[in-house]
Amino acid sequence: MSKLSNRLMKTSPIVISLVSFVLAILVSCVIMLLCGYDPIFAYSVIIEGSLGSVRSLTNTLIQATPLIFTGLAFMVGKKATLINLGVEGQMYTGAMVAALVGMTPLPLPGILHLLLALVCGVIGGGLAGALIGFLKVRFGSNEVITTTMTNFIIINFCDYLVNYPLKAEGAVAQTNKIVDGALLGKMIPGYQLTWAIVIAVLAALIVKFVLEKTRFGYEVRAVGLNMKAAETAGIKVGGVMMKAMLFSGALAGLCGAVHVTSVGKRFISGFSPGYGFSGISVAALASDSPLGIILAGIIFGALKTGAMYLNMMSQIPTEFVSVIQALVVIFVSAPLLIRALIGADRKPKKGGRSHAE
Amino acid sequence: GNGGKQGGTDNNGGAANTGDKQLKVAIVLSTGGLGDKNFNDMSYDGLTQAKADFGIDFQYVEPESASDFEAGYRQFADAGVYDLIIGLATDQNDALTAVQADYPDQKFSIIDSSLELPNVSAVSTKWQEQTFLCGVYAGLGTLSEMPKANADNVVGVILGMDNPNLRSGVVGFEAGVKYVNPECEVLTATVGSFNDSDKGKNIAMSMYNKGADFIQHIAGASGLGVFNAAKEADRYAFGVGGNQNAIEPDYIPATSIRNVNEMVYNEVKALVEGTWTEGVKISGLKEEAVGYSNEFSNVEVPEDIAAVIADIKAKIQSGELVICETEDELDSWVSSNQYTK
Amino acid sequence: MNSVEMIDIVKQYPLVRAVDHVSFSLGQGEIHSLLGENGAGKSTLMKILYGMTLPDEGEIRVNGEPVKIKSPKDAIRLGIGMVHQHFMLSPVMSVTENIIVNHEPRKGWLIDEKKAEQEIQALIDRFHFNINAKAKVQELSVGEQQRVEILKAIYRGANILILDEPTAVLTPQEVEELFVIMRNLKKDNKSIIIITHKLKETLAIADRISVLRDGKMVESGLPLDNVTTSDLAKMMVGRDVELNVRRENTNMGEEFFRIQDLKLSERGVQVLKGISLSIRKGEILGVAGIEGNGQTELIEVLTGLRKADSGTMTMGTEAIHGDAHAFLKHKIGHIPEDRLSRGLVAEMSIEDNLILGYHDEPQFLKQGLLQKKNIQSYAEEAVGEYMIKTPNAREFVSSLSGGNQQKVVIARVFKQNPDVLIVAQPTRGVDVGAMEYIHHQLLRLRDEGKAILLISADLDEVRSLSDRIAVIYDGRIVSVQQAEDTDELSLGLLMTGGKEEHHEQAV
Amino acid sequence: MFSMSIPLILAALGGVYSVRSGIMALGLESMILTGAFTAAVGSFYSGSAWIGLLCGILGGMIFGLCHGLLCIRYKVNQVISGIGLNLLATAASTLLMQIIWGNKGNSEAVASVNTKLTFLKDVPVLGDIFSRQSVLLIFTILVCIASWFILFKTPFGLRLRMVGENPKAASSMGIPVRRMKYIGVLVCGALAGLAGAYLSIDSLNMFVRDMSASRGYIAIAIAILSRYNPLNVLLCGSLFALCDAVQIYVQGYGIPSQLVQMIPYIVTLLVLAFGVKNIQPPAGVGKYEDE
Ligand SMILES: Nc1ncnc2c1ncn2[C@@H]1O[C@H](COP(=O)(O)OP(=O)(O)OP(=O)(O)O)[C@@H](O)[C@H]1O
Ligand SMILES: Nc1ncnc2c1ncn2[C@@H]1O[C@H](COP(=O)(O)OP(=O)(O)OP(=O)(O)O)[C@@H](O)[C@H]1O
Ligand SMILES: [Mg+2]
Ligand SMILES: [Mg+2]
Repeated sequence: MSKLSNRLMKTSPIVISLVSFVLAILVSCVIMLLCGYDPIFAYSVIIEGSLGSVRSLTNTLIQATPLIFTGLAFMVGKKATLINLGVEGQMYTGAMVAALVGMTPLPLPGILHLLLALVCGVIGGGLAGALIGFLKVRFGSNEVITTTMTNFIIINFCDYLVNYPLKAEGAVAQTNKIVDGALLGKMIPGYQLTWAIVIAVLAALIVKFVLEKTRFGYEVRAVGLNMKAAETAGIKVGGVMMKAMLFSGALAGLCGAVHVTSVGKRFISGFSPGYGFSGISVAALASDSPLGIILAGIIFGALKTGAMYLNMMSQIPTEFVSVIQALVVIFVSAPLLIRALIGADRKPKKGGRSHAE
Repeated sequence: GNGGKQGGTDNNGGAANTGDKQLKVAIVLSTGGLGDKNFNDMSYDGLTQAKADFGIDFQYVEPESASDFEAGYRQFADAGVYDLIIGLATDQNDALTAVQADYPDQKFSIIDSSLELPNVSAVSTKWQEQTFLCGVYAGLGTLSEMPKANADNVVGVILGMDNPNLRSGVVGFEAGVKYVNPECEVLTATVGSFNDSDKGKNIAMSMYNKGADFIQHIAGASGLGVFNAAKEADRYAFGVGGNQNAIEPDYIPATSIRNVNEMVYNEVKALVEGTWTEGVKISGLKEEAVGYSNEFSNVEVPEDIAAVIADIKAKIQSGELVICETEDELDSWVSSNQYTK
Repeated sequence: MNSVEMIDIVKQYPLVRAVDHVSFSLGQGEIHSLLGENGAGKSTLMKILYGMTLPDEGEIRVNGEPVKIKSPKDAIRLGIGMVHQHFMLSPVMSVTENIIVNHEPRKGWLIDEKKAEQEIQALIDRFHFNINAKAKVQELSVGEQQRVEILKAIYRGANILILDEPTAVLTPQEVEELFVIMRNLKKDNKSIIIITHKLKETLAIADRISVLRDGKMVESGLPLDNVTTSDLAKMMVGRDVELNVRRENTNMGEEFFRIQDLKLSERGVQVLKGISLSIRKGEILGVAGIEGNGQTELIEVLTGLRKADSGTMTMGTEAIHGDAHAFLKHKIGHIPEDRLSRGLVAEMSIEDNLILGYHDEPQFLKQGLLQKKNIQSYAEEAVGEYMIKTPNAREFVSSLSGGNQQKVVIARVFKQNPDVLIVAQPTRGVDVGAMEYIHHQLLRLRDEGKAILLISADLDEVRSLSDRIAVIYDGRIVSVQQAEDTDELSLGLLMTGGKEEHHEQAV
Repeated sequence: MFSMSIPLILAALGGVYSVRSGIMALGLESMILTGAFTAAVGSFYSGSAWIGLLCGILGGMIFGLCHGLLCIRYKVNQVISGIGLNLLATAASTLLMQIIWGNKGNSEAVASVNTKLTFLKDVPVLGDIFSRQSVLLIFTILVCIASWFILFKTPFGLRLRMVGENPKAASSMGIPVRRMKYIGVLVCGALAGLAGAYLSIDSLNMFVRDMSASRGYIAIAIAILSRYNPLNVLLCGSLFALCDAVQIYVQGYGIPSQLVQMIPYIVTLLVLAFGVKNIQPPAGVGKYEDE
């Protein structure tokens, strides 16, 4: 018995993620049935719409791209005990800075111009993140408030910029277009997909490497798990937190920069449907593993693309897909609930070491 | 109103019917999606009407943000079965431009935009003409004997979000007010959200407390709070978009109408009748596409005001009066344009 | 009739069977000492009795009645009270609040604060605990917090009292006071279980003993007649243990680590009032004192965790300053007094903990990259060398028993071969076997010529290891003497500020 | 201004109960939104605004309970649970609105509480301001004061705080830790639900999609800023609403609205950086009694 339960405890994260995903889908089937819709039809449409053709596959990857970035950004903060709800604002900063650089005609070859825009976006996002870290370290300001507040401030400020000083000709609140050379190239002609997804995957690999293999990663873990012990061991806790926030913000900034240089082609007011917050769900589904985040991003991207297709093909409200997403997040983060539901919960629970993170 | 959406796209049945040459139309809605009782709902109603009248089939997609427009267009264009793809509003210009290049043979219509592209029909509307007549109404009403008006010469406009489009609605309203009542003070404020009805209400209340008696909202669902405030303060508020007068018929004297449904309907009609052409078409007060409506309102328009409104409407339709478009032009426009019988 | 009987109890954790078919009985009005090495399962067994952990199998009887104890609430109702090895207090709440919670005197709907405070103060006075009932727990020293823990159980009027290592942080005098209380309680026909690693104490207070080894009961309810400490140690460890490790020092070198006139204020109160000490190479200088007299702050200053307001520290001829990292780089090793809060990252692996603070040594880190292989083999080596009881070095430190956790800290620091060692409470809560080991290691380092500052509340430890002993009282060093010249009584008096400061001699 | 503070204060107070019991309250947004929705539904079907109010409270409590079950029983990371529930509430309320009213934007008009403090009309000076306020204002103030007594002066409050500070210690004192936490999140849900109900059927007479409009997040900020003290909540909530009122007042003086709208957030940030520093949540937040 005990051996069995041990094995369940150990192998769980992936299995649990899978099981909870399936469970979320089953539960939403039930809800759909209750609302009088045909779930099998709905899911076949979603799958077709997200994976069924090159077009839908590329759309899925386009949707996945920002989610991977923001998932990574949130996760990096969390590792250092910081709940970075400011990913959205940091992403806006990165997007705005990158758009500014990108739309300014510079005597540079396109690729360098693009690189410069991305780097500036990363710096912009990173600084926005570091500001949170600074307030935390210097004044002990709780990051949940500071990020919430800076989100409002940054988003409003960007909105101001695109409505007044940086507004492009015309009736839309947006900046001028980024010069053609500084846009990310398309991966397949005729499709919207750009190299952005590759950058996202690279970012995930880099994050994985940094967290597992470097001194910074080690210090982040120590600080995240026991700040006092880290301090005693000569680790500069404040510095590590600042760096973690800088890193997290930089990833968010990269998200924004990549977005404006690919899908957006310019900074458009309200370009984000809350990518920053979706990142939290993505990180949750991936149980904070960088590679998992790629997969989770793609899964959520597929759901979103599928939702649009569902929207096209049927009467079923797209909110169903949001319900599925929410259920996935909740179930995935509740391995104990899953165990209880699938009955693997016979014995252990009390005192059992919680699953390795 | 709407609500009768269930009769819209009947997917399962639709698939069976496609044997004959049923026309297929697709629409990429604006962000905010269905249920906004405005742009999106009205477009939907237009298509529903077209479906009933011409037996077309239509499908729609509700993008979550501006980032999803292009994907929406491409999904439809790629399917290759749609005779016309309709888009809404200038913020889709970029997406449409990108997609049109890849699908040069696909017909597109875009409502409320003046995008010039091959095979694209753009129906351009004028915000300033939409709100102007309600502005006139407010300018005259605020000093009138209307039961809920007061002696202060103050009116207001409330925006959902501050963006260039909605600002030209403000300009139109303010121009209307000052055209007939140059001394009138026009308060403006922004909610910062299209869904924050409570804040909309609070802002409206503070305007009413400052002496305003007519408020034009351009604030989506936040505007519902404005109506509520009108009721509570016993003042007036104008609707916007679809006819909203029935929501609070005793407090909403009129709506600054925009007949998006008709514009959409007309595009489909042109398609059916084979008269669809590319190019920019203007849809303003003259075309009766935007303007003033007091249908369904219980508020009685004083006869003199009604007469003036009718008179001004005629002037605009005849081209005698051209309304300014931006804040910068407003002051000089007002000083050079004053209403005289 | 026995007041408690635990029959055939089993508790399986995912990787260890902490309690393996154990039966245990506690007589009415007796003081029963539970012995065992670190990780033997003592705390687990007691937590089962107190309802904090549920057993997988077995039966419990209280006063002859079979009972189900599913939560501490059940235990409290049955008259069982427990003082935990790891404190169960809320630092931001007052002493009174911590004690009365869930047992509050009321005045209508509200807490009768006045009455509560009076009751608690009376209790404090009765046991001569000398703490302020209104003080926040975070303002108290560890020893004082321990007393609050004891008060919690007594306040609830427990008939059966479990004390899990209550003396680990008390001075000899305090221990004696506690024993007086325990004897009084015993007279009231209360039954007491005490867990302690100090065998002398066991002999002094217990009526019977039970010994756990590896989760199994190896001696059950043995009366304490003609038993010596060495016998006890042998029962626990299963072999002979050398309890008095004192070895003569032959290798004392020149003066090496020197601190001069350190002063530190905290919230306007001076906590270090000009401390000067110096340690030679190959010398252990013991600092004895009751918690709360500046030890914690002294340690923090000496390890770079805090900056002194004034004063200097020198190693050889070199002045040292900077932060904790700089101190570590100066080869000043630090064994923190509280392993769980300062010493270890419980949710990291043993491996990762073994390099904590030294993770930037070239051995573990090249160009900013951690050298996994080196770290692994280093950890395996350390686990073997320091006999850390664990299935493997990738386990979380949180799964180790207290003693083994301490070994991880010791191994980490000792293996890095520091020149100066600041050692605080190195054997707190560590079993005799491990204690012997740690003591040997300390002496080995001393003989290798390290300068060691040993801060401990355990007078026996200080006396048996140190070459010289300083006594700290109220932020001052009130005496420094050769270890041979000291006796327990006079040290105890100095520690409580009892004697005039005629011994003072700046070194 | 007062009316704007009501939902913020109620929700923030809910947050205080939740955090004091050791459960982070990032799900406040979902509780407000659900409260707003169920209140409208209740009022719609019963025709009575008071039943609607009750439904709003219950709706908030249901989400409170979900958050509780997830965090307490299933040990879900509290941030994730909160965010997940926020997602769920937005999606589910829109969906149900579509099903009940055939519209995703807003509900039909329903009975509204809308009772003002008219009896204060004759009080000089204050009467003029207060008689136009909702009765919920008085309730809100009273609840804050009562909560202060409950948290700091009653046995229940002491136990709740102990659970939040150190669940293991609380458990070892025989306090039913889980039950206390459930009470914490349920009270939180009830108050946040009431805040939502205020939005939908007191301030307005219908449910509007996403009408909580980030109030949950601001309420969390207020709860933290108040150091989880109900009296401070009253103060900070009013301060925030005051800034918002100033913001509205300043609009229309030629400064772009986006800049003006930043005022409340900047003030909060400044207060945080230079006013109340180093706010520590209860030490036991996110911890369990049996680890
Ligand atoms: N994104 C949105 N979400 C909700 N409501 C909106 C949104 N954009 C505009 N509205 C509201 O729609 C109503 C009608 O305005 P309309 O839809 O014509 O404006 P619009 O969407 O800005 O279109 P355009 O940009 O082409 O002028 C207004 O009340 C406006 O506040
Ligand atoms: N929560 C837990 N999860 C997993 N293993 C545990 C847990 N608690 C204790 N153990 C293991 O159970 C065994 C017994 O631990 P226990 O704390 O009872 O030892 P102890 O005799 O009290 O030791 P010490 O003297 O060091 O306090 C140890 O091997 C320990 O690692
Ligand atoms: Mg007037
Ligand atoms: Mg123990």
